[in-house]
Amino acid sequence: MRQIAAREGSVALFATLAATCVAPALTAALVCDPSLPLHSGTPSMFDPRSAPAEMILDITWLVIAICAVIFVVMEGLIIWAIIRYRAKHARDTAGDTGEPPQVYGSNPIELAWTVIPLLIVFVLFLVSARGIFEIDKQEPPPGALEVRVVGHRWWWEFDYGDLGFSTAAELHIPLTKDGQPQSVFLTLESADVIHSFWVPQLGGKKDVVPGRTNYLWLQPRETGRFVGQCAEYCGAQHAGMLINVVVHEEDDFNAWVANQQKPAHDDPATADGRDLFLSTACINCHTVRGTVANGTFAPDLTHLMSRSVLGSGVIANTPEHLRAWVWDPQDAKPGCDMPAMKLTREDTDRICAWLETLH
Amino acid sequence: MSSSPVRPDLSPPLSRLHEWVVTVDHKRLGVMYIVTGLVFFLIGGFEAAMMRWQLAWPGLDIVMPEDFNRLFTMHGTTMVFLVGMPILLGSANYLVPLMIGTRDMAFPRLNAFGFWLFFFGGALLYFSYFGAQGLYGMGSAPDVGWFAYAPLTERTFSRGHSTDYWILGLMVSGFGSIATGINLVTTILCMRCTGMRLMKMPLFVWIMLVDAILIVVAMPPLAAAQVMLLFDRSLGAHFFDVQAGGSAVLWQNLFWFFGHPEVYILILPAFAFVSEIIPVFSRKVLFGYPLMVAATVTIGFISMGVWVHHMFAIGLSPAVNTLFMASTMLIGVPTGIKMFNWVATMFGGRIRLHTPMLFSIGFLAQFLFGGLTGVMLAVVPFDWQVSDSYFVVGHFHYVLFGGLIFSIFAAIYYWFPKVSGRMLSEALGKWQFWLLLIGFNLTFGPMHVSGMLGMPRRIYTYQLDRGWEIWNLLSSIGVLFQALAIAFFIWNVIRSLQRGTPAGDDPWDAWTLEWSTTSPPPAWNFDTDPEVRSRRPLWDAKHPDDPDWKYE
Amino acid sequence: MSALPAHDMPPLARTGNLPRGKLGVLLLILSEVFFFGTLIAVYVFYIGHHTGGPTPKDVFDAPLSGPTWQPLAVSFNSVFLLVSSLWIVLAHRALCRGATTAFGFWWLATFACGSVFLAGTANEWHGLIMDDGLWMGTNLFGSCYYTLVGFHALHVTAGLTIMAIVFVLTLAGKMHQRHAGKIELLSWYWHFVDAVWIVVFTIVYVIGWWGAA
Amino acid sequence: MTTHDHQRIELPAPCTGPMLCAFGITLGFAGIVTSWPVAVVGVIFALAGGVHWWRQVLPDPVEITPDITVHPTPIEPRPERVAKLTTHRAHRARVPLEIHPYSAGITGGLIGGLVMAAVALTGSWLEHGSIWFAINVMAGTAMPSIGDMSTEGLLAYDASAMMTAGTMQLVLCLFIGLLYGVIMPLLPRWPVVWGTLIIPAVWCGLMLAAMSVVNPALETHIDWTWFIGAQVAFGLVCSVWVVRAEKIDTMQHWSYLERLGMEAPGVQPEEDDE
Repeated sequence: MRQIAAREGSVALFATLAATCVAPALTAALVCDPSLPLHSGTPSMFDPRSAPAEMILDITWLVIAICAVIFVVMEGLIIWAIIRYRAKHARDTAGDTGEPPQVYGSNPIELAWTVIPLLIVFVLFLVSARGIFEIDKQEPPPGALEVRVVGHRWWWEFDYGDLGFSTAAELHIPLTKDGQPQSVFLTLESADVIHSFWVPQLGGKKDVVPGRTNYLWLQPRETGRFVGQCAEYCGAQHAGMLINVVVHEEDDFNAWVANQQKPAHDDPATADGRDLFLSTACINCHTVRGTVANGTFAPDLTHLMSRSVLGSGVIANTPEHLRAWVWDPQDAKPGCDMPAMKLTREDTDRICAWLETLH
Repeated sequence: MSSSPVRPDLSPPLSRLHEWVVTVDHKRLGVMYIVTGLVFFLIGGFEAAMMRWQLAWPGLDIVMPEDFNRLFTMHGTTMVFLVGMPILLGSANYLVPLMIGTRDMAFPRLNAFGFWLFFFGGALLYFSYFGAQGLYGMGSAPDVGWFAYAPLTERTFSRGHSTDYWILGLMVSGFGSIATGINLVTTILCMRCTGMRLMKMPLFVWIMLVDAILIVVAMPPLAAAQVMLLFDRSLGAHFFDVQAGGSAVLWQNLFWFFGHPEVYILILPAFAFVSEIIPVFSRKVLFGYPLMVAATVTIGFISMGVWVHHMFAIGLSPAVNTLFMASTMLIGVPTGIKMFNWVATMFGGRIRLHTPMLFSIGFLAQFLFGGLTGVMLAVVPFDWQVSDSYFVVGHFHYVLFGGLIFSIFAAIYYWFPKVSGRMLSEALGKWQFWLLLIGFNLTFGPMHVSGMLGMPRRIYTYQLDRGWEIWNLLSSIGVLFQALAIAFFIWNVIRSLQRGTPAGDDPWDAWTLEWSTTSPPPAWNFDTDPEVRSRRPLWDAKHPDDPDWKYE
Repeated sequence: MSALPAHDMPPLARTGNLPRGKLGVLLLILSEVFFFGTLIAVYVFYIGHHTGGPTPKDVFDAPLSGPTWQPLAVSFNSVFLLVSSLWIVLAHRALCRGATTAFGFWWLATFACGSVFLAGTANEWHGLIMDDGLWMGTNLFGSCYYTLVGFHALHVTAGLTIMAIVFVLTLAGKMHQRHAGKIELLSWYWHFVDAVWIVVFTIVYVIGWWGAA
Repeated sequence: MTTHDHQRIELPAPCTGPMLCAFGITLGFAGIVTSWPVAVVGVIFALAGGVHWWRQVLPDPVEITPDITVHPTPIEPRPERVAKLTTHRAHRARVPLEIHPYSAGITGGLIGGLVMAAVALTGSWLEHGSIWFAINVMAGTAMPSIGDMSTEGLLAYDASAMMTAGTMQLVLCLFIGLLYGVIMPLLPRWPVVWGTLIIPAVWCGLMLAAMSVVNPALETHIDWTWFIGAQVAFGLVCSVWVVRAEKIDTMQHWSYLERLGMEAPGVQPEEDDE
């Protein structure tokens, strides 16, 4: 027989345990401790800022607690079994110790460990079922702000139908309406393939399926910027299909809406940039309200500069980035549908100068 | 006439190759399945390593986005269809006839046919790397994800032929799996030796029976769905074409109606391996055999009714979600029963920590974690947060890598002596075990964290401000340990084949019939037809004063 | 194990093994059931979902597609397939008795009826494609229809091919009583193809035609 | 074991057909994405392989008889003893050897459940003047609407809440009763104390900790005295019922032949009453 290093057993056991516990323990420690060195930009489901996300977190804690107890008990039993019932003489197979008692089983014990999991499952089922019906609203709550969200490869369109404008990349919502918490009801549609709308701090994800309309309910608790991204693989730039949600105070939101409702700013100083833009193929895909550009395949640029990001969030909206993007979007977002327009440097500058006036 | 078709007109290496190519021997086919599976395992592992390298830090440019998408598509497809399936079919092929005391499978030629279909199907899939006309010219592997969600797979969004290769390669190897599944069920139900009633079969055989039945019923719906997709792509049909009234959700239903039983098809063999190994190394009979059989059959049945839990986030009605949440949680119960019974088998035993047992314990510890995160994912509200995130990636790697692959290594260390006649090195085996254990947990543990911190799966890079760097870095470092572990394994196999200790017929003092014949077993398996009276025929032979049949 | 003292051992249990050929064919049929089940489920799911014509009503109703009302024509056609199931049973019985000539006769009858059915399907497709302009890509109904009926026809074709080979063997005098078992397995497959047709007929020509109206 | 008088061993002959056929089929499919000549070659291969295969099995399978050159080592009986469970002469058993019948647990659970419901409903009647209150808040575990209800709403009869709470009570009491029936014999001494006090205490503690998630409606309205009282009532009734049931022998320590009902000299295990 092969040798068995005698001490190895216990060490093995502890190491197994340690290794399998390390990840969950680290998780628990890092995620639960508010002082942990997480970035403010971390879209953690443990840091909810919206009613449905809080409800989900409550249920999550319950299921984590149950599973953690089972995990610890079972790993403990495994380790205990190995330590306690290890063959005493390492070199020996069975020669002098003989075989242990052969126990076939025990109906009562087996019945017990069938019934206990059933009980746990039953309770967990009841609680989760309540959660599902609470969170998954199929009808807009009374007074909700309704926004139509359309997933495109690889950017998000936010259509504020009732308010009469459409924007991209950044979803702006108010915290309150007349001082009361404001529900936001998103209608999710896709223009091409399946996407998924996921902003963990505001709620669970909901897939955006072509040929189908889905709904997602949010109710923010705090102002701020919350990030998320497409969570269903949708092609080359799936990773670049980011979501930014900005939750405003009521007044700020109203001001933002009032600005968005205006047509594009018209500044004679940059009129040549505008004319150049309108003479290129840009207008086949982009809309700039108040001009002849009315394409729908790409983001509405009417208030481009009111957004803080470009390319659905892959880069910040700064003048340099804007120039680089117009020069060759494939650099920042390889594979995206916008081609390099093969403009000269001067033309790029002129178009960007005009774009920068679109507040 | 000799048992091997030696062709004297061929040179020795060619003659040997010829022997293997024309063989219908279940043992040779089993070995071919497993070796092919392990080769694909290395390929799939390489693809995974490339992905981890790219993701080690935000904004890296190791591979292009399109190439990354091909990598994860091919990695997933390879690991499920070209690693998990052949290794499970191969081990069933090798062991089932030996365990039930017969000379070969029920349909030996069909068996060879099944293997070659799998083999050429896999080759066809990988040929896409060279032959598929992609958007950018020749050479483009599929990039639609292993579950190939429509309408991304439709011609509009997936040009070229790469997705067709995915369909055809998997369809061909799927036919092979169905053939082998039919063969296995027939073998088990028709070829058992004298005295081996159903409830006297080793649990391995029971589990493989359920597994094979699942293959027979779950693979055809996938083939049907793939045919529809193929018609969409090549004949202009509209099954998944949303513009023409087709449905994107239909593909998901069809795929997961296959896909979830498939998950159990993959994990059941792991149960089968450890159900043989843990008793032998604990020196105790398996605890609660009848309940284990019942749990296996229950898992088989329920696994056909849980597929919607992959689709909790697609906007089905709350009632449907609730229903499938119930069935999904319910399937955790028989799985839990198995877990308890394995641990109870260890209790009161005399446990020997040889490498097979170490890997089995690794399986228990890690599959437990994967199983529990599975229960968590069944809770729909939690699933809404973490489905399609790295949490799910971590979860199923704990099941399929921490569970299945660990149990496969346990099985390799356990049955290698029977197959080759030589022992694998225990020392190298332990190096491999510890390195793999550390590497595995280091890679896949942090994924649960990054998933809960909002990191979706299948992204080729991520933003710097998300706070996911450390977790991804840890994951990527773990790959180094795993690669080292696999290197130890390869070295161990090569070394042991050349100068391993001769194994003898029964190196582990085990109890099932395969250990009563020589190592390696002759082409005819047994000199005389075995007769069994209990689940442990070799126990009866070793302890004639106290045999099992007195009590069963 | 023969080393064991035999006197106090209980008798060996009967294993109750099944005949493998039959089980193998049953399992093949089981997997086919799931294959067709998927196609049928998809067909049912998509009834009435097609955008644009021609609709089932358009192509199956008489005025458009020719002289007969299509379901009636197909029913006529189906009788041949159903009857062939009867002939194959008679053929099998004849072979069991060793009556090879009778076997050959009934076998030919089966083959002929199956062929008539297949010809009927071909004729129907010809009409649909040429007169009604319905093909796979025309609309969702076309996709579902040709896939489902086509796969059934493919199975009929496979059955007929094997039957033709058996018939040639019969003419060559190579079919004997001891092959009755294999012929029975073939007849099971044929019954299955028949049974699938009954479902397909109900779905496509009754529910599909009526439901999509 | 004699090896010379073995029966004639026949094995299927090796055969190229399956491999050729599989290769042909794969090429045939590959033709769809490459070009039609590939498919034609594939079909030719598949047919050739198929014919070869058919000729191997029809009309009768071709078989070979291997030369038997190696033999396994015969298995020798082991001298070492097999340890026995010290508690009983039978070393192999499905333990324990005597159990309360499971039916006792089930009936105990149902009766306990009725008593528990009676206590809870009494409490609800005394405190709130309506038995429906307790039922409605219990249903709050699974029904989101309960949490939004006013106190008046909770006092009124609600059919779906009644259904939900009734199902919950039935399932839970059945499971827990069965569990009581199963674990009573395993508990150290005074099983009734365990069943009445310790288990309900643990259960109530868990509920206390998790109530805000498990049932927020109940947490808002709970009266702990009556809640605990109901749990204890269940535990008392159920455990007393189970313990009073006579234990039955599982027959596991009987030998196979005894269980078969056979009696013959030499088959009875020797009596060694320790």
